[in-house]
Amino acid sequence: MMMLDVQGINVYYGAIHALKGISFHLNEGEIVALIGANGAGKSTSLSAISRVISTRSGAIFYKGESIINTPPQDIVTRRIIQVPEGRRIFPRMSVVENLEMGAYIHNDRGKIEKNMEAMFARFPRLRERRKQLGGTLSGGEQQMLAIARGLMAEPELLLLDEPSMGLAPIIVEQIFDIIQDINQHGTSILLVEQNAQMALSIANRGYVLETGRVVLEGSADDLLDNPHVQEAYLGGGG
Amino acid sequence: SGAQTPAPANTDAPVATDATTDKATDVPAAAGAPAVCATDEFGCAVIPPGSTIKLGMGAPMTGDYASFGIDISQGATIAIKDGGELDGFKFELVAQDTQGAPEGGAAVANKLVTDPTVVAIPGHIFSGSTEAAIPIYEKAGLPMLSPSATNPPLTTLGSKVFNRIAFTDAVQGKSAAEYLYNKLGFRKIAVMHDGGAYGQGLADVVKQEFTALGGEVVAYEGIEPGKQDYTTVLSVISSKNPEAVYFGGYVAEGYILANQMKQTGLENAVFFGCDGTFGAEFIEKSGANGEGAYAASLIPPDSDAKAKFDATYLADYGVPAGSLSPYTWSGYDAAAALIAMVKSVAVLGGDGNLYVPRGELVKAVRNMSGFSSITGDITCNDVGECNTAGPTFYIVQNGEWVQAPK
Amino acid sequence: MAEEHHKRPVKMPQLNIKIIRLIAAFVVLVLLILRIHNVALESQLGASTWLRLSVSGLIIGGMYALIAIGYTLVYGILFMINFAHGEVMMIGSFGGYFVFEAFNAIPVTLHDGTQISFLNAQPVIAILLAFLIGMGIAALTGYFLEKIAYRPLRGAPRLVPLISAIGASIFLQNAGQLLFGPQRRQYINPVIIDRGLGWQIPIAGTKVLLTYSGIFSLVLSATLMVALYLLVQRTKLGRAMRAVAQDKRTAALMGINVDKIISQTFVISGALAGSAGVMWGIHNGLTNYFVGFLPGIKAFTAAVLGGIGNIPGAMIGGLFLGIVESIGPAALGIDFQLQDVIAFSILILVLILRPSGILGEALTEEKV
Amino acid sequence: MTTLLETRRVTKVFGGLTAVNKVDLVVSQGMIASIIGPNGAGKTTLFNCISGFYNPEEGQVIFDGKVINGKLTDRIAAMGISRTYQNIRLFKNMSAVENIMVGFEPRMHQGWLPVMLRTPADRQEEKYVISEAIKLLKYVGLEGLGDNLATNLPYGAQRRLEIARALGNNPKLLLLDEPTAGMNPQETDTMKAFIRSVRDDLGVTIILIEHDMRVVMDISDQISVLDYGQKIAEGSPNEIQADPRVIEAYLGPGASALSDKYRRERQR
Amino acid sequence: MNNLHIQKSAKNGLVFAVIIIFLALIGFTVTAASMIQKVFGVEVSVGTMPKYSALIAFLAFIGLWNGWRAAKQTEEHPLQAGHAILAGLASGFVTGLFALGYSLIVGTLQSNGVNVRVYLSSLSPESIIYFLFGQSPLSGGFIQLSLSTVSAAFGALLVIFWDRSQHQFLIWKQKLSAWGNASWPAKLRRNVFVGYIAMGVVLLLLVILPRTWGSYWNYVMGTVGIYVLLGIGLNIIVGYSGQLVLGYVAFFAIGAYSFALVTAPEPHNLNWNFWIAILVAVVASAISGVLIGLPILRLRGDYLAIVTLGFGEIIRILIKSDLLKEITLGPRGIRNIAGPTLFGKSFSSDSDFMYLIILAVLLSIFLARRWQESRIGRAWLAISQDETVAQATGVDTYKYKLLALAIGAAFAGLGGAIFASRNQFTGPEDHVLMVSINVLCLVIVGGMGSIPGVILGAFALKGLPEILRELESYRLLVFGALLVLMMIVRPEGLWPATRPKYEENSPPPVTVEGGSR
Ligand SMILES: Nc1ncnc2c1ncn2[C@@H]1O[C@H](COP(=O)(O)OP(=O)(O)OP(=O)(O)O)[C@@H](O)[C@H]1O
Ligand SMILES: Nc1ncnc2c1ncn2[C@@H]1O[C@H](COP(=O)(O)OP(=O)(O)OP(=O)(O)O)[C@@H](O)[C@H]1O
Ligand SMILES: [Mg+2]
Ligand SMILES: [Mg+2]
Repeated sequence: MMMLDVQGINVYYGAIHALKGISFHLNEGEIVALIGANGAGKSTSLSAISRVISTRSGAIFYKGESIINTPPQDIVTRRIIQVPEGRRIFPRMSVVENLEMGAYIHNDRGKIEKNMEAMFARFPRLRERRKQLGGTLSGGEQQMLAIARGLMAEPELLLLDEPSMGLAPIIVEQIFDIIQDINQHGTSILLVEQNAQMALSIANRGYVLETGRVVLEGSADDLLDNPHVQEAYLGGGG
Repeated sequence: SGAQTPAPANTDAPVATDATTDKATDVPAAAGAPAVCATDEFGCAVIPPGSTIKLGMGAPMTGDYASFGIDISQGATIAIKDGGELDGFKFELVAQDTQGAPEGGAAVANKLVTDPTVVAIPGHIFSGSTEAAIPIYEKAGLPMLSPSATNPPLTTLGSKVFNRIAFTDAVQGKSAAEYLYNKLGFRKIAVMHDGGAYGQGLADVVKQEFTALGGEVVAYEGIEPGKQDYTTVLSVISSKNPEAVYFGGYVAEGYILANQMKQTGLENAVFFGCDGTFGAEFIEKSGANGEGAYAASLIPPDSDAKAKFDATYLADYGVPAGSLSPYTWSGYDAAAALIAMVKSVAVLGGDGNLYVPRGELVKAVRNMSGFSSITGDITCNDVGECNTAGPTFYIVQNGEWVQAPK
Repeated sequence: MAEEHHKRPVKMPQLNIKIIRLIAAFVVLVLLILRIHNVALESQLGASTWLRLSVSGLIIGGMYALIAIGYTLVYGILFMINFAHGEVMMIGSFGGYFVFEAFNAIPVTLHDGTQISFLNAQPVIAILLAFLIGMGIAALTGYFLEKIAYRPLRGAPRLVPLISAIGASIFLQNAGQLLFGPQRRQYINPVIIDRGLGWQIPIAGTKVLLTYSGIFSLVLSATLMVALYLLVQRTKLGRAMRAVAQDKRTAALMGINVDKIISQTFVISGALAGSAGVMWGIHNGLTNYFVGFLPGIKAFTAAVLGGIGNIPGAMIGGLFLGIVESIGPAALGIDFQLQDVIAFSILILVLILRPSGILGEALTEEKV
Repeated sequence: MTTLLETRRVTKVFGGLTAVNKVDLVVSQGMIASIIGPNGAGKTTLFNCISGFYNPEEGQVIFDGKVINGKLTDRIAAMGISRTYQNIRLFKNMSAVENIMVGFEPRMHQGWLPVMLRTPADRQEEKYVISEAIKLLKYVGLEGLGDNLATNLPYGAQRRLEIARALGNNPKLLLLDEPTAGMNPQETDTMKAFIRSVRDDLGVTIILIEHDMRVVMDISDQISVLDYGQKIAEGSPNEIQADPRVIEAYLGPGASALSDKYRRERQR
Repeated sequence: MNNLHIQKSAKNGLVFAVIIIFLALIGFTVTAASMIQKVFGVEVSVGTMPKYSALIAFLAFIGLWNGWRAAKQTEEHPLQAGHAILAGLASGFVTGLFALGYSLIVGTLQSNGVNVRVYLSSLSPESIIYFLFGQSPLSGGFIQLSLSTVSAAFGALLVIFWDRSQHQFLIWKQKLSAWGNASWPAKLRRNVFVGYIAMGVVLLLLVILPRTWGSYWNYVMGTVGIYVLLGIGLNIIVGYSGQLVLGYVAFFAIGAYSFALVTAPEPHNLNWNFWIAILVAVVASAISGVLIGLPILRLRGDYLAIVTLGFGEIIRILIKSDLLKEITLGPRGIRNIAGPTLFGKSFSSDSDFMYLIILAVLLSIFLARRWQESRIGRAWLAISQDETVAQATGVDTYKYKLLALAIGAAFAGLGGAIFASRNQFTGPEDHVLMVSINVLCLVIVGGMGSIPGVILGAFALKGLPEILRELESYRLLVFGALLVLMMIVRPEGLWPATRPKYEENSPPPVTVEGGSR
């Protein structure tokens, strides 16, 4: 079933035409990767889905309903959760408080506690640092916190923006393990990555964006084997 | 009143235009202009039929001193209403905002002199604003009669146009010091002021005169007006045990001090104010704490003129006399006196225009004598002090201002 | 913008500068102590005077603190100085004034046949209502202020909302003058908090009057401050406010309605200002359109002194400023006219030593 | 080869955390030296100690034979150390050329008076700086974009502009903090070549922080590995790749190996 | 047209109800009506109210606006006439209902002999009666109701016409701009001589005007000029180097007082020459800028703002304090301050001062531009955008910040000296916080960092209040509202700054709208 359907959206930053009629979709239970060069419009696409930036035209459907006029806070209550680029942890809140912010839309204390336990179980490192302020965590810890914070909202669709950026290779490995695991527990995932190799290797399908347009789409394996993708995004097949 | 000079019906003499003055006083060589306009130092103001004779005032209408400006200008407006008409011409008050600052005073003066139908200035309010305005009116030949600019040197500048009915700080301060020393027999007083030109001026004189008389000023403190808690400074003064606290400033701070003296160990010291702190508002807002306080005034508290004015003010503006700022009455008087002077010199021209010889008016105001007003008779001396009589002192007894023993 | 701010940039203090500063601070401190010592010895200010000074400083400081919290709250979220905050306080103070005025006009006959006003028959209700109404209309003013003057400027360069705030401040002040007239209006307090009444505390032979209204103000401001602190630290709304303060966009991604939270912040900050306004009226016995200006500036100073954006900082800053203002001139033997000179000099001194205020962000070096 | 930069037991503490712990580092003239290590290992902090943002609690930073710790950042820049930042820090509302011209600041000498009088010396200096800045702009491949505000440039261009600005003061040592972060492999290769050319063409010594092993292993003459603030290994790319401690703490099984793992898993 | 639309219209109506009632409460309705009457050439006679037709015109204007806004809110494309009119009617009706309610309350109170004025001081009996068109509260209220409803409907109609004609209008606009870009206007614009001629015309005007427009305008424009001077100075500190200074008046005061003290006969009787005194004032201010800058320039942003605000207050309080009374004459101020002389001849007429001010402004513009367009300006700008990085890039931030403060202070000193000399008097009341705030406002209203902006801003901030004098006691109220409006409509300022171009033959740069960061 088609869960998310983005149809021809246009986004402008002032005079900059960032998205030029992009269309893509995501089926329930899938991992879909968006790859592309810097400034191709990947993050912008995610933000457009989250409605934190406005689209000038085009349509976005979630489970068959248009969400183009839904304000961001209501997108979240519909369980579309974005883990933004650059982590964006609340720097002057502790790890626990950050996680609680993730569960802002929920009111059931018991369930929040339970979810938090689950996060700590998944990221033991965070349990160690539970009292520490978000701003003083290292990059990797912040990234874990960002993902955990997103999961606290119990997403049905998770929008992940470059979860591996600036992370040590060994952490990248862990993060990708976790993404797969989340997906196997029933969350659909829209994944934006520079590390196309890794992204496509865990994704079902993928889209290639270039300067605000979708230039290629297909199953992950097809894309991995595509010569254009190999040359431009996989570092010459390395 | 009426025209002093008979209006010659048809004088052919062209009217001189003074090159040094502004357009405001340029008089067109009209057939109806009376002869006096040709000889007048500043020429004539020409009021065409249908226009009003304007009095211009510069006053703080906004900002923290707005209540002074608004009250005084409204007082003057009542005088305008009472002033009636002159040969079918009505009077009008043009009150412009100076925000109480010299800069604003100069701007307003410059604005007012461009209006040829403005003939006299019952203002300005506040000495700084007045001082900046004097040279401008001097050039244009507009007589001033300030209700409230009390800074002593203003009349020593050699200005022809500046006069005032407010009495100066020097006169008041000296009599206050003498009253405190001789009449009340105090030897140790504290002197306070609000840091303004008026309040501090007074306080300085009192301090100097009181010391000269042989008394001791145990504390001399300025306060920042607009605050509403002065217990700290009073506490410190109280530790010096003065017999009286003299305060130069306005009623708004005056009654706060009188109130807070009772909380700070100054229960037994006498609060001695000035004409700025005189008024029903003081009693109303200090209540029992104000009992036994002194103030100075020009205004006979029970005169009919004042009662009439107070009633009119309440009816017109909804503000009871007790809440009015000091000088409101002087505002009335200044306007009333100027209207009388205008009436005494204006000439109705043959062409139906009203001619007000400016130089004549300036002289008339300076020579004013025995004009009776709410605040007493107005008689100007040769430098423009129109109220050279000393103040009367009042004391609060049983919730009323009564005249203190002379 | 948010990120640029929460890492409050503080330049790397170099060792030599540090030492020079320390020495300078030490010298100033020694001079101050010597001066205070001398003055205290010379003047005959008794213990009672010092007590009076401290109490009055605390009361004023409490009110500064209440207003300062409003500044800090808004600053923390929008990084803008809400210059019109003092005017919001003025409007609140008129709210209380009219309640007292109305209640004073309603006569009540007691059992024994004496006629008193409703104000004195039911002072508690009157006071409660005065605060409710004062806080209510101030909150409303805050709400519309944000909606009209600040919301359209979200995302504009930092100084633009400041100018808008100045415009709003001028507007509100003049609206106050036009509506209620330029004259001061006397606050008719219920007798139980009359400004002349209070506890007489005997000290060193004389008595010090602790007025009920003063103590009432002090207790009320302390209560409000604690309540606010708990609100911000412990409740979901408080957490949401902090989140919005730190990163608006991410806050939206958590499901927070950012506009609503900002509105609510202005409502709370307005209500605090309103309560300070009523208190100011009760304590000082009067109000007029200009009553917000000076406390506004002072409270802003207090907020900065404590470390702007920091709620406990605003409290401490307010109390500190109040006490410095009232004790300073006496302790240094300086004319009271120079009260504000002392207050501002202390401010400068404190900021030179602690460039981000008393409780400002612990001085970490900026991460680049 | 002569030593250009040396850190001796440099230590930086934040509260209870020792971010950089007694780090000794020697970088010779003309080298490309890399610093790698897990997130939060203290790499950026070490950069901050070298460029003068932080004054280390202990130890010395010696540049060109002079101790420079404790000096203000502008003095250190004037001595010939330039840097870029992990999160791009350009002067956003200045044009690209102007950004570079600010980089020339340590090399300019006209004070407020000559500027006011616009003396010939001042004019000449200004002319020189403009032409040099445009040359640099061309060098980093931004020709034609010079009058754009920095904030309007694409990400990759901003990174290169930052380097151009850093080159403005004719540095001897250039510190690059994750210059390829957020770039795709193709862009990364371009940047790699560019970094190498800066060293080769301009003779600038470079210290590089990177997480992308394809960059680090290809162009480094020397790699130092930090972990928990301490230097745990140092050597040539081959030595580091083989070091078990580095593999355990940092490298893991390696990117390509990983994606193969996932691929296999999915195909099962 | 659904419930939501009705709700929106009602909300709009509520907003206008608040506006109307507020205007009535502060008595602005009367002033506005008299102004309308004056525009039509009928003076309002003293002590009477303007004609009712003027009130109707004013209320109708507000009603039109009300309907306009309501109709626009339907956000339909294309606009449906029925919906728009309905929205206008609904909104107008809601407003009218509230006006009716207000009329009933106030009118009844009034006719029962309650003096409303005791509580709401602008609400005179005459103005209440006037608002009710001289009728009973009920019928007066109904007139209000119908007036509001009908005019709002017309407002909606206007929107429809506008909507219909907008397309045509756009075409015309495009044609016009196409023509402007293609034919002779474009050539003219590109021709350098046109620039010179324009500059010449401006200069000529500057020479001629002071002689012709009388002392009042000389005074007002002189004030504007002095504020341009101050604005250029503060612009260097705030606009270029990015340091928020709220106590700029301190330097103004130091300039004015040092000038006054060395020229005036009292209190020191120094009677120095005007030109030397100006120099003294400028140098004294610049030095004070450096002295205050030395300890506090480490502070950033709002901390610096509040410290400088404090400094401004300290200077003002000290000037009027007893402590310095011997030196500054305390609150009385200093009088008889010297005017300019040249070769023993005095040049103190208002037009002479105007020329002096124009010269000073031209000089300061020249200097400010020199600095701005040099390495110093670049360094300032870099500091203002990222001080930490600027320093690490090699900019001696401390030195440049001090320089900015010293230059800014020097300009303020020059302004203060001219100010004192022109008024021949200066007192503490001239140096209040509002001066700093005004100068800051004009810098930002004009467009931070831009010199033409400063000039426009000075006209807006100091010229506008003079123009608004017609509004009497509503002057500052309207001014405050306009200030907010200006910021909302043009947050980047009236004439925003642009960056110079260095790269020749480069393609036109991409620009981003708005000044947002
Ligand atoms: N806030 C903004 N203001 C102006 N332009 C922007 C803004 N954010 C993004 N852009 C522009 O929009 C385009 C798309 O940006 P976006 O961030 O979506 O790219 P991306 O594919 O996520 O790139 P990256 O790999 O760098 O994250 C780019 O040209 C970028 O410069
Ligand atoms: N200004 C600071 N205040 C407090 N702690 C800090 C500060 N700067 C850095 N740290 C801490 O010091 C440690 C080292 O940080 P640093 O930025 O040097 O790491 P890094 O090696 O650059 O990591 P990454 O690869 O993620 O950029 C981290 O734990 C970080 O949280
Ligand atoms: Mg992105
Ligand atoms: Mg780092």
